[in-house]
Amino acid sequence: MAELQFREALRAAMVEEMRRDESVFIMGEEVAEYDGAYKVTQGMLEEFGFKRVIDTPISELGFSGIGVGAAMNGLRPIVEFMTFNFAVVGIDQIINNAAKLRYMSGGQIKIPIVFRGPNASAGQLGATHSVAFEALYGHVPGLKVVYPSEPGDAKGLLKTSIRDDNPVIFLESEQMYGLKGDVPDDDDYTIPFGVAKIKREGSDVTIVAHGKMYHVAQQAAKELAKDGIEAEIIDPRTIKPFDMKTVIESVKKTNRCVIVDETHPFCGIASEVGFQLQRDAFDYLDAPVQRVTVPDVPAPFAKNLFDLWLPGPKQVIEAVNAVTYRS
Amino acid sequence: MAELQFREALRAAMVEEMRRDESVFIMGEEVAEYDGAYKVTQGMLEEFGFKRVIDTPISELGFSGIGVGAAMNGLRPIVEFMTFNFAVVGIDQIINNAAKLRYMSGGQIKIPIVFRGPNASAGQLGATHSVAFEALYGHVPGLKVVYPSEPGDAKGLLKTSIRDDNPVIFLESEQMYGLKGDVPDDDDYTIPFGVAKIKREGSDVTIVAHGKMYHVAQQAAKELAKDGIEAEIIDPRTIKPFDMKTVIESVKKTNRCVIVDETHPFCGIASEVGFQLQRDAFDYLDAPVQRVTVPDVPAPFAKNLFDLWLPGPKQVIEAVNAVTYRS
Amino acid sequence: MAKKAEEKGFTPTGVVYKSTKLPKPTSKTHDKLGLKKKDLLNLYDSMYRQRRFEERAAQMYQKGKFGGFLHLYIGQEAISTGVVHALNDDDDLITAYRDHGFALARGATSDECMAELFGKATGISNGKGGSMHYFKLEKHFWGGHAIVGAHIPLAAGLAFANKYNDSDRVAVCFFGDGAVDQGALNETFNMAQLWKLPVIFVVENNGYSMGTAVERHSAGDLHKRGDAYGMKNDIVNGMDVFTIIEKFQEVAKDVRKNQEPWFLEIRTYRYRGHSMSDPGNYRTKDELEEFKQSDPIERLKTYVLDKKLVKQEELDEINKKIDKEVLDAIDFAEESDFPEPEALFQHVYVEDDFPFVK
Amino acid sequence: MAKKAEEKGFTPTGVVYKSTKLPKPTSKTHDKLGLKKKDLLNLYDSMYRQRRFEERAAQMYQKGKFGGFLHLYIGQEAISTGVVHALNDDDDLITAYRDHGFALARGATSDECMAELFGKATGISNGKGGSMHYFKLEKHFWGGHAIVGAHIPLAAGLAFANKYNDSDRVAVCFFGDGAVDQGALNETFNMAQLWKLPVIFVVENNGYSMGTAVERHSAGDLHKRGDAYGMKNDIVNGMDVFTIIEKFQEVAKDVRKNQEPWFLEIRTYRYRGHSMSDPGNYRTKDELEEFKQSDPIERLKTYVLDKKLVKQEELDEINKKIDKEVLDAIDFAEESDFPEPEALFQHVYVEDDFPFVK
Ligand SMILES: Cc1ncc(C[n+]2csc(CCOP(=O)(O)OP(=O)(O)O)c2C)c(N)n1
Ligand SMILES: Cc1ncc(C[n+]2csc(CCOP(=O)(O)OP(=O)(O)O)c2C)c(N)n1
Ligand SMILES: [Mg+2]
Ligand SMILES: [Mg+2]
Repeated sequence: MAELQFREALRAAMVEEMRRDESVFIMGEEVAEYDGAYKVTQGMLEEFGFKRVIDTPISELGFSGIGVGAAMNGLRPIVEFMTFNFAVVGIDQIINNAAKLRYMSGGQIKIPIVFRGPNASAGQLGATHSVAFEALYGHVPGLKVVYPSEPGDAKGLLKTSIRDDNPVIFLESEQMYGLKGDVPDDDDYTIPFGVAKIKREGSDVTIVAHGKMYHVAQQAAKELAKDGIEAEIIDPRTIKPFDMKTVIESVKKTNRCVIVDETHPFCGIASEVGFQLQRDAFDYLDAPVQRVTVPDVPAPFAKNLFDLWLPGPKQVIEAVNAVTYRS
Repeated sequence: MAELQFREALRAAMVEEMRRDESVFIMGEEVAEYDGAYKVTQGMLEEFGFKRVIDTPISELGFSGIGVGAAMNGLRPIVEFMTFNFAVVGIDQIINNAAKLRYMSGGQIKIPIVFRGPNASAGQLGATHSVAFEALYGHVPGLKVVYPSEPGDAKGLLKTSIRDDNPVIFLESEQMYGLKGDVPDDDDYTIPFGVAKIKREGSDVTIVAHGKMYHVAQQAAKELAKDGIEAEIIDPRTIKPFDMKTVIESVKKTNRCVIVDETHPFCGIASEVGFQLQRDAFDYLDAPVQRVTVPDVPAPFAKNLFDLWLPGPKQVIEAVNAVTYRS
Repeated sequence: MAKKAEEKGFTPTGVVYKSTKLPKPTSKTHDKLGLKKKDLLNLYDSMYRQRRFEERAAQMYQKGKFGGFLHLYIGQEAISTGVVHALNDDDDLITAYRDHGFALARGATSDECMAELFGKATGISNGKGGSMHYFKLEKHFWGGHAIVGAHIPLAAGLAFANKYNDSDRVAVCFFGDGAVDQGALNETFNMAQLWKLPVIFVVENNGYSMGTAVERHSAGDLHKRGDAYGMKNDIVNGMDVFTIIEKFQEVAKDVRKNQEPWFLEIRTYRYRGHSMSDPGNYRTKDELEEFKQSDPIERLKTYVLDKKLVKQEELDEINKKIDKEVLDAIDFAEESDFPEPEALFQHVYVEDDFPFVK
Repeated sequence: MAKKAEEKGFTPTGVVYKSTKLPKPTSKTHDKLGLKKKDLLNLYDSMYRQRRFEERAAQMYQKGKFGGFLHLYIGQEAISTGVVHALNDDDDLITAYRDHGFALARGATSDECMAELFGKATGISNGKGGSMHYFKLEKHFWGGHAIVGAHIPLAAGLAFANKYNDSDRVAVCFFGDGAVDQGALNETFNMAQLWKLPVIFVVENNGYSMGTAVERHSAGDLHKRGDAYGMKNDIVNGMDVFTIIEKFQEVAKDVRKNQEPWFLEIRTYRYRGHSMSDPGNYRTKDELEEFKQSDPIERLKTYVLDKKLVKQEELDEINKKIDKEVLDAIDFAEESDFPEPEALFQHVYVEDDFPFVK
């Protein structure tokens, strides 16, 4: 167990897997000579050379597709997007090719590929650079979607992703790359998909929160505890598959639920979790499920507006007050 | 009032608006000389000439962006996609440019553009040709999303879309182009966005269904009526804005709701409607809201599998049975 | 119907476009190309099988035996046949949705191809892909792709893996003239050239992208799209199987040796409409008739008969064999079972127990 | 750090790349270009404003006065300045995220530009866009676009509308060398040429896409991307404002008259890192110094002083005026209000009462 930054944990996962398996390689913009726009791939060119650590042109459609083709033909690519906002120009290769080719070929094709990079907002970068994409990718059958919130989970889940024989969307956060946490050294430390983790126990309300919003939930829970409200925080860790079982078990105990989610509200992650909860735990809900999301507007630049836009502990507390009828 | 096919109603809307306003034009693959892949634009080249009815190369990214640029600069483009499945290669122009430029420019830019074409499945066309995109576009702030189910609505809503000063995603169905219905002749027949229509009254259960699924709901309702169950069918007609008020009013009466939706289940339209219902009509629900959607898998080709994949009256009836506790 | 081109506007219309012009075929004889009698018979066999298969498929479609789209390759068979002859069996082929010809040329059976059209479990993609999505990986045939242009990066990816693994395999990617306008092509060309990938890009310029003549959708000669990247390129006659063989032997050799891409524009013609629903009003009968004069099957037939390399009876024998093979394939398809209902949830992921959302 | 290029692999690395080579500047003198003393002073004024504005902006950024990204245009000012001089005021300009220079050259005030960086309501985009998203429609400046390559089709769309409306306006689209690899460029080039749109596409080849030297990301000379479509194209020296003026006068005239696109590759250099966080390890100090020798501001200064067209004091006067203007702009920005909270929901749609989902 070592204390590592989030970016170091990701790097450890990749480096270990690349040592283990010659067919794993990484490509993306500035991943090699520049050592990564956010230094996730630092030193990897040095160790693995420019056959396996590849700088690409700004051609997301092209290199995503080359990745898919290489995966079909026996390799295990890791494709880094500088952010998932830029993957939008290449998204056809992900949702039409990576996600569907196995199905359309009647199971002949296998596409072991990981698309990874920063997701969601990273401060004042404006509307085109701030979108959280997990609802969009989660909507598409054929993909698995991961969004870890802590370095340890990041390492274990990225190793699982690289070893997985399906296309995996692995979402990170620019703002969390420096976050430190305990990370197992174990070369075979993998975390299974679809297993949520109860990261805080509590009996008064269930808060479901993933990625960056997990930390917002933790802050809110601390505040709430001062008030005598004990929140149970569940980090689903993977968006697809999504571990509803753990959420439902918790709600059976707390009878209340708030979902904190950086996707936009309409057809977002919170909608899905809330829908399933009312359907599958109807009789256990003492209050309607509430959601805390970014609003139904693009991300603004101005600091004051951005702070209003991004969910914070305050909104989570308000939502908890609503479900506990304290407001 | 005339009886027109769905495609004729769409054409009438476009032709009338093009006569009315010189700045309206249409472009897309095969819209001009070929008279439209599905004959929606038949005869329009003849009437308006090749300045205003424009065949494009297969360059969805390019011509979507040219449309957005032309709209910024004073025109009112109608961009036809041969299907919305092909718009995926051009989607960056829609979700990053069309949807966000007004916001990022602090309100300086206005983008009156309509992107229209067939959406969702059209029989055995395989996984890449069968996706329903309303959840994806609905998720993106800055867009309006329309998906009419009948020729009359199609005409009125398309006219509203063309006159709207925002980017509008207008979804149609290949399989409904031949469908006939009453269509007002009125040159100024517009239908406001965000106003659902109760298309069948009933007191036992509310069924929310749009686009092609609206017709499945009607079939199911007929069957259910034989059994003494009277379903109220609400066609939201526009996905964004979505008229939840009408849905909630209905549920206050029926206390039960089923959503029929051709998008995939995870973060689909049904998730959103169901989420909002439990949140805003919690005390009126006598049973959990149920959804009927395509499964969480890509569309298969084989006829028997496809028939299993696409929701039909049978699944709707089962869901109604569930919410009425008859199963 | 259409207005005059002189009127002010954008994509001009109403003009009779000469869609495509054939360059000269090779003047080399079969022996110069190393073709034995057996080879000539095989080439004929392959082309005739593709033709006959599709004629019958069209009949079955018109009878309503199966649904979906059906795009026929008829007229273009010299390309699939010549390429398969010129390349090694483990070179990787990938094409668009007009894919029956390539699958058959690469050794897929009429049975499995027909069964796929019928959506049967015995189909080449287990009934899950349909006409546009044939796949046969064991023959290094990678599909069957229906989003125009979207398989071009995949081809470069196949080549990337071949180079990464030090394999001697070459990847060949076919697409229509319409696909040339997709940005995917350019992004891929740039990387293929930068990274020196062993891939041959081939546009089958059959004069039309659906109803749009090539000069109405693409500015400049198609093969020149390679020039921008310094990619070697050329124009080839696609109605003559010898020409195809000659060119692909040469180009494949170069690619294999130098590990560098090529771009070929093959001029050809499709006799039928874009798909079964297309009446083809955008072209003249004369144009169609003119191209039929250079029919690749007739051309080979005339060659081998004129040169007395093969007897008429030998060709008749092949025809008979294939006619029966295709009729049997229809029976096979009709009698085969549909996929089991469970197949709906199979092949989405590699796992069979993926917890799908309900 | 990096491995040798001889090792087997894909994008080579570890080589000192000469990122870009300047073609010769024009030999024409100012009077041949029709430039009066007033014009020369204006050109100097414009370039110096851009330079000074950005130097101060960088200071403020480092002081933590505002957030987001900040990409400086320093070194490239001859381009924005020359183009604005050569074109009509109602010609339409659009560029990428390195956009301060163009906005200022087109007459945006230092106040509104600085306030935007600070995210204030008085900013050029009302504080909603930030550094990368400046817009000033009344000056026909269309932004400020941060998805690489995605504004290229928009430019063609602006030109499309100009042609549709029989306006005499020309659209000019600037983008970096990195954007040349986006398929959006090719799709747009094809349509612009087919439809004969009055648009000038301009790649500002400053040698690097972030840390990637141009020959490591693009195969072939950039301007050749126009050849594929038969689009007129050329290479231009971007460190000399006279050269820019000469070339754009000529090209704009041609485009206006013939209603046909052009593609120009302008060779230039950015002195600073890609953005504020970039230490620029991928290039040598020598290279940077070499380019600074051709600094566009110094060059113009030397020219006007050597030719005794302008006195040193006159230039000093301009410097002083602008130094103060920019300092005042900082005060203006600091003192301006943030947008009202309601602004969060404004400008998503044209309606103010859109029923947003909660
Ligand atoms: C991205 C995309 N846009 C549009 C279509 C619809 N479409 C299918 S084939 C086709 C024409 C393609 O013509 P070409 O590339 O010349 O191939 P050919 O049919 O001649 O073999 C079109 C427009 C599609 N499948 N994908
Ligand atoms: C589609 C997309 N991919 C990646 C990025 C991240 N990015 C922003 S600028 C840039 C480099 C662009 O370089 P160039 O086009 O040469 O312009 P310059 O910075 O030199 O002005 C990159 C990779 C982006 N904004 N959009
Ligand atoms: Mg074609
Ligand atoms: Mg650059």
